[in-house]
Amino acid sequence: MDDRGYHNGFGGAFLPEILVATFDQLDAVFRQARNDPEFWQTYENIMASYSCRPTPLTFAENLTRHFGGARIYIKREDLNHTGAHKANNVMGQGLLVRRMGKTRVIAETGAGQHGVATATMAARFGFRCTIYMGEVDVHRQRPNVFWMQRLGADVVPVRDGTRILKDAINEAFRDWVSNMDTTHYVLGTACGPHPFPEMVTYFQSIIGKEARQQVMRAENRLPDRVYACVGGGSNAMGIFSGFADEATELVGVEAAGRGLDSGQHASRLCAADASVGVAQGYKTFFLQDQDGQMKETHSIAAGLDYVGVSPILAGFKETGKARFEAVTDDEVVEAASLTIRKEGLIPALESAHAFAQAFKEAPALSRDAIILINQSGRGDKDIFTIADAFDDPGWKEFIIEKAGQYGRERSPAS
Amino acid sequence: MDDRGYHNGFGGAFLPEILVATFDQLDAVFRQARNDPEFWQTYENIMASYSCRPTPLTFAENLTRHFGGARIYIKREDLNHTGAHKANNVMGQGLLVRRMGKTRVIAETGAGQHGVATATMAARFGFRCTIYMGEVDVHRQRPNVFWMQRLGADVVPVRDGTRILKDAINEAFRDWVSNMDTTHYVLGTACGPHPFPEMVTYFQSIIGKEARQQVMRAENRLPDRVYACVGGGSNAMGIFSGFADEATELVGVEAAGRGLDSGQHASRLCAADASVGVAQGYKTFFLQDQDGQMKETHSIAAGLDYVGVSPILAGFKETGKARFEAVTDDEVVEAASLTIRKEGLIPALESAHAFAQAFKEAPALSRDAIILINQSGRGDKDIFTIADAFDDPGWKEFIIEKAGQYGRERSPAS
Amino acid sequence: MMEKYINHRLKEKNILLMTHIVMGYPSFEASFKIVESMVTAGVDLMELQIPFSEPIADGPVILGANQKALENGATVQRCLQFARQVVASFDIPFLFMSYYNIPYKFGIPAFVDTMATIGLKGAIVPDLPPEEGREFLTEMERSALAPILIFSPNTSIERLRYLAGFARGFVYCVARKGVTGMDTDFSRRLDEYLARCRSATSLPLALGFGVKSAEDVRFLTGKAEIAVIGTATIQLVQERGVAAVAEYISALR
Amino acid sequence: MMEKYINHRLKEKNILLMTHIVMGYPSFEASFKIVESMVTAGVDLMELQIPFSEPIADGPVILGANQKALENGATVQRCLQFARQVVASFDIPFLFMSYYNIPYKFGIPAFVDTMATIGLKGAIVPDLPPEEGREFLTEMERSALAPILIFSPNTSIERLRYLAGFARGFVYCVARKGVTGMDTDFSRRLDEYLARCRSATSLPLALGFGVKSAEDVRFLTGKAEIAVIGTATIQLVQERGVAAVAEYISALR
Ligand SMILES: Cc1ncc(COP(=O)(O)O)c(C=O)c1O
Ligand SMILES: Cc1ncc(COP(=O)(O)O)c(C=O)c1O
Repeated sequence: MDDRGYHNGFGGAFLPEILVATFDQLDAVFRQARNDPEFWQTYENIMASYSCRPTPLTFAENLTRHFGGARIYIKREDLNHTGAHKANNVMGQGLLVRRMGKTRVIAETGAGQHGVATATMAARFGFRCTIYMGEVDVHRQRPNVFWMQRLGADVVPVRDGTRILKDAINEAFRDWVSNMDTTHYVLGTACGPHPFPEMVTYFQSIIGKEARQQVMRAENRLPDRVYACVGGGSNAMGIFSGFADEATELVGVEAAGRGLDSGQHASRLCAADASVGVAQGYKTFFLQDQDGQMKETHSIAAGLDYVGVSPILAGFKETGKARFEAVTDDEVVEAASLTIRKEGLIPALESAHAFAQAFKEAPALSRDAIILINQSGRGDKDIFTIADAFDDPGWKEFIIEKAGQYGRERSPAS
Repeated sequence: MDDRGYHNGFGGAFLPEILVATFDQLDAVFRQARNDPEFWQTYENIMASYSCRPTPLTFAENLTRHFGGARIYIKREDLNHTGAHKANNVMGQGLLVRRMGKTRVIAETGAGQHGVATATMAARFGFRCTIYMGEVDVHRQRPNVFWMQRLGADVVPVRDGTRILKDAINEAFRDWVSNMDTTHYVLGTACGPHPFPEMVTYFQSIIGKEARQQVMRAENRLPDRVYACVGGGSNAMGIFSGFADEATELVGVEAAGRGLDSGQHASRLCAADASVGVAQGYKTFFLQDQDGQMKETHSIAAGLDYVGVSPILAGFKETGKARFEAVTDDEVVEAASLTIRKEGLIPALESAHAFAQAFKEAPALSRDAIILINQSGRGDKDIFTIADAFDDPGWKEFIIEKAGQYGRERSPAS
Repeated sequence: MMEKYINHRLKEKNILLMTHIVMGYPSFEASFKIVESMVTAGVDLMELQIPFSEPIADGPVILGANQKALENGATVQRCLQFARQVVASFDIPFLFMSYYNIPYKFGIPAFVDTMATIGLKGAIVPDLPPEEGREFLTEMERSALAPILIFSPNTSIERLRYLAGFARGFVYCVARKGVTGMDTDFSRRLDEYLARCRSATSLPLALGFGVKSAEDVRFLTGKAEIAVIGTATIQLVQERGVAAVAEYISALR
Repeated sequence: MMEKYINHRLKEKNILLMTHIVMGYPSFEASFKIVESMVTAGVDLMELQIPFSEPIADGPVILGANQKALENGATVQRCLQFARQVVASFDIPFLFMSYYNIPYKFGIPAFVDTMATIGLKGAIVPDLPPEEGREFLTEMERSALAPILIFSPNTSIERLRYLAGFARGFVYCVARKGVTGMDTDFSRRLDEYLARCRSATSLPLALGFGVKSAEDVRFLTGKAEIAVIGTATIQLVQERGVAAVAEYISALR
């Protein structure tokens, strides 16, 4: 591996020696695929016939009217099979796994979204599959655990560390160092050691490619601003890839959680408590203390609740190639609510971060300005979280009733 | 209204006098739209930019191999916005509502799927929206109630009759006879008084149009058999529309529930306890007693749990233009489970009826036979039902825990 | 036959009263007592509703009565038996009211024959427009029974005339949009509507939906031949029992 | 320096023992006692691990010890203080072991200077391949400290040679795939692997991952210069307390 994937000083591959050969192989296969013109075609075909690519671009007429500013377009990654842009990445990596002749995949998952996507890919490709998931997340995101199991995956609750996403990543690496001969680790976002950030970006760039063509077809010019939420950074890198031009401003939106000063957020590019470090195999901005120990993060959107961030985006931050903002949980719920009522679209809480920032800016833009929001996923997967965010009494009653029913089944005597 | 929509003696418009003028208007606007070549184009455009039409055709390589018989193709209506073919119908009717200059829509819903679709359409078109839903279903399908409310719809629990789908339909009619000047009733399936069966079929025919082209492109010939589940009959009519040729056998699959002899099923075209009658404004096969009183129905799939059936399909039954079969709840759960594991596709329990019947027949067909299954919707909306069907202990624990949390919130003292 | 009866009665009264019961609600015994009270209190015509599981044009009160009657075992046979008893006991015209599926499942000719044998005078089938009712109308004609057709406020004048062509006995004019059991605004607009109905038929006009007080009946006097009281008596029985019916009806006119 | 020490000791012993502790686990007091017992029992070298929140190459036992130590307040400063105390008290070479983020956040030059000042002899950083470790290696060289590089069973011979070019003191040969704390199969394949390692470097070889019994140590005698005991002692402390350490170590060789 000669190119170590540095982007303005961020990235690299800080690997235990045991994994070096595995990464050399992965890097080689990825390069080969990338240079094979047929490979992208195969990838596009599978995404067209198994998921529904190209996903549409929807003009948000009602929101545009509501804000009275820029014309708002929405890229509909929520319509992907399994409900988010995660599908793009996993199906792409699935093709590489097949090329490498491996028969098993593992993945980390936080929200469960990437776990479901990977388990789906594994079912379709016929790979064995193990998903690592922090125990806290297993409890928070039970519906996704249920689906992963139905899909034939082995879901392993990670009881170490803070028992959330980053711990699941560590655990996946521990599996990998034991089983690299048969196993590929399907990393879920544009993070981790090189070549993962580049590889995930490569597969997600299908979003930007399509969106660029679609905006051009609709408006005959490029958008003024493109908004994407930033967890690990894969959906943002995906859509940004289509708009590398100077003309379009790229806006990445992080989770400010309960506020950037609250200590309860997940902003690595906008917050004072983030700094450059090396963990989980790569160098980027991490939420860490002075010693370099990782901090706990918080976001209403489980998929943004991560300590690190794509080294490519960290590079963008340094060079000013993208602007980064952060919005709070409350702003996110409000933006989601408005989008649901005005357009009949239910953005994932992750995606709703991008909407919230766009809504702040749209009114001040002129009526011929064009903005594009990446709806990275659909929110109906989040009903437990969204219902809690809305504090919905009917929902709570339903759950209490349902629990009563299950409780009675368990103790038929009582 | 001159043509009263009879299909081999089934159909008609058995309307209270107060609604006759409303139906005349609807019929006229529908005819007009149908004769306007631009209308279909507008419809296709909205379905392409707001939902993700054309939905893909997926070759089920693993299932094909598993059964060792016919080549199995799946039409992916699950990828539609809101997760089912219901989107096609509601968006189409939305365009007609706009043509009629009405400002409010109402709908019945059983599973909640059509209610969510209608509420979504209303949000997008800017219509006011009321959804009638049997009280029993409100409790069973709470997640969908939650989404409808978020979408701005008024969800009215129907406490009359058996408090399920048919009662919701009656209640919607009662609203309509009071408010027809401003209000359109968005019926959810190819049932009800003329022109609803024809109109819903017209919009759903987009499924068959696409599927025909897609199969031809993939195989250069028509499929031997096409399978669709039959609740009211809209997804079946939709896909069948593309294959009116003699060459293709059309197979409609009903819900045999706990067995056709159990008295707990929803089969109107295969069961001895169904007979021709007139209710809810049209003539068809109903599950009714000797007096003509409607019976209670049962299916594991809430969307198939209905006493009537499309008069067009009743006509097909009489003429032999389609074959009808029924599969039990247990067969359905098994077919869903297999499809999830083998292909990474999660069919709605409704759709899984079509899969179950296809799986019975596929092994006996030759390897060059082609069969097509309509996956009318996605199953992740059904997690409460599916988890119950699988009797998943992890899920139950999760719900009991969640309820405990809600319970504690309610009584902070205890 | 019925028309003649109506005109005859109108010589003694300014307006006739038609009431409505759901057979078997709250029980057949009670139903019989209600009929008895009503006839004694001077009611001129009565609708006997055969309960149906999907009474699409009825509001919550009558809907609830339909369900309750069915739960209590009000089969069609039992209703026919009840009707036989009532017709034999009281000397006013009785009509059947039901949704089309009931006669349809029974068999139209057999149903109409049975009606004739029992001595009913006609039938109201709210979900059967004449376009769908060819067989039913023919059979009714053959048995000299009156099919009661329905006019509505948004029926065009052409269609009023078309409907009138099939009507016998009298025409049932629905006072307003909506289902049974909601309030009606008895105002000038109702006058205009009734005038329109009048212009389309020479048959007597019955007006129903929302009629419930002496005041309502007074308003209608001179404008319609028959005031129809439906939901109001069912509500009365629910609230104050069968015994209250006689007094209520007597006070209406 | 360290290489010399090792060769010197090997004149007295057939094989050296290197042990490992996580500083601050279960407490700094206990850590000190453990070091004391080990040195007294004849251990030849020791790794002092600075706990890190993401110890990616460690198995559950050491991972748990890292977490526990952090929860108990094992800051980097406290660990440096502990190391100072230990180096001053015991006369064997001590090495730091930690993940790269710890020295990186401290500042590489300052970290290496501090190590030298304290009197540590080297450092093992399992997530720092030489390609990423230019600055670190340069600083270590400047301070005459030994960067301990890691060989693994699937490292190619070319890369073994490449790694050897940066190694000082000795080379840490990982016995097998996987993380610390899992069983290792001490067999012929291990011989072949060690022979491969030997062919790439003239430095002494330490073998670690899964070494836990006198039998294992015997197997390694004559094949490697150093047997590394990591997880085993932590497990021992957990199960039988600090007091059991001395006896366990003495019995290994
Ligand atoms: C819908 C959705 N959007 C965004 C994200 C964040 O990931 P990324 O920043 O890699 O796009 C997730 C992660 O689970 C997600 O599920
Ligand atoms: C996914 C799905 N499929 C099928 C049906 C049955 O309706 P139809 O027979 O009209 O297609 C429903 C109804 O809710 C549904 O949700």
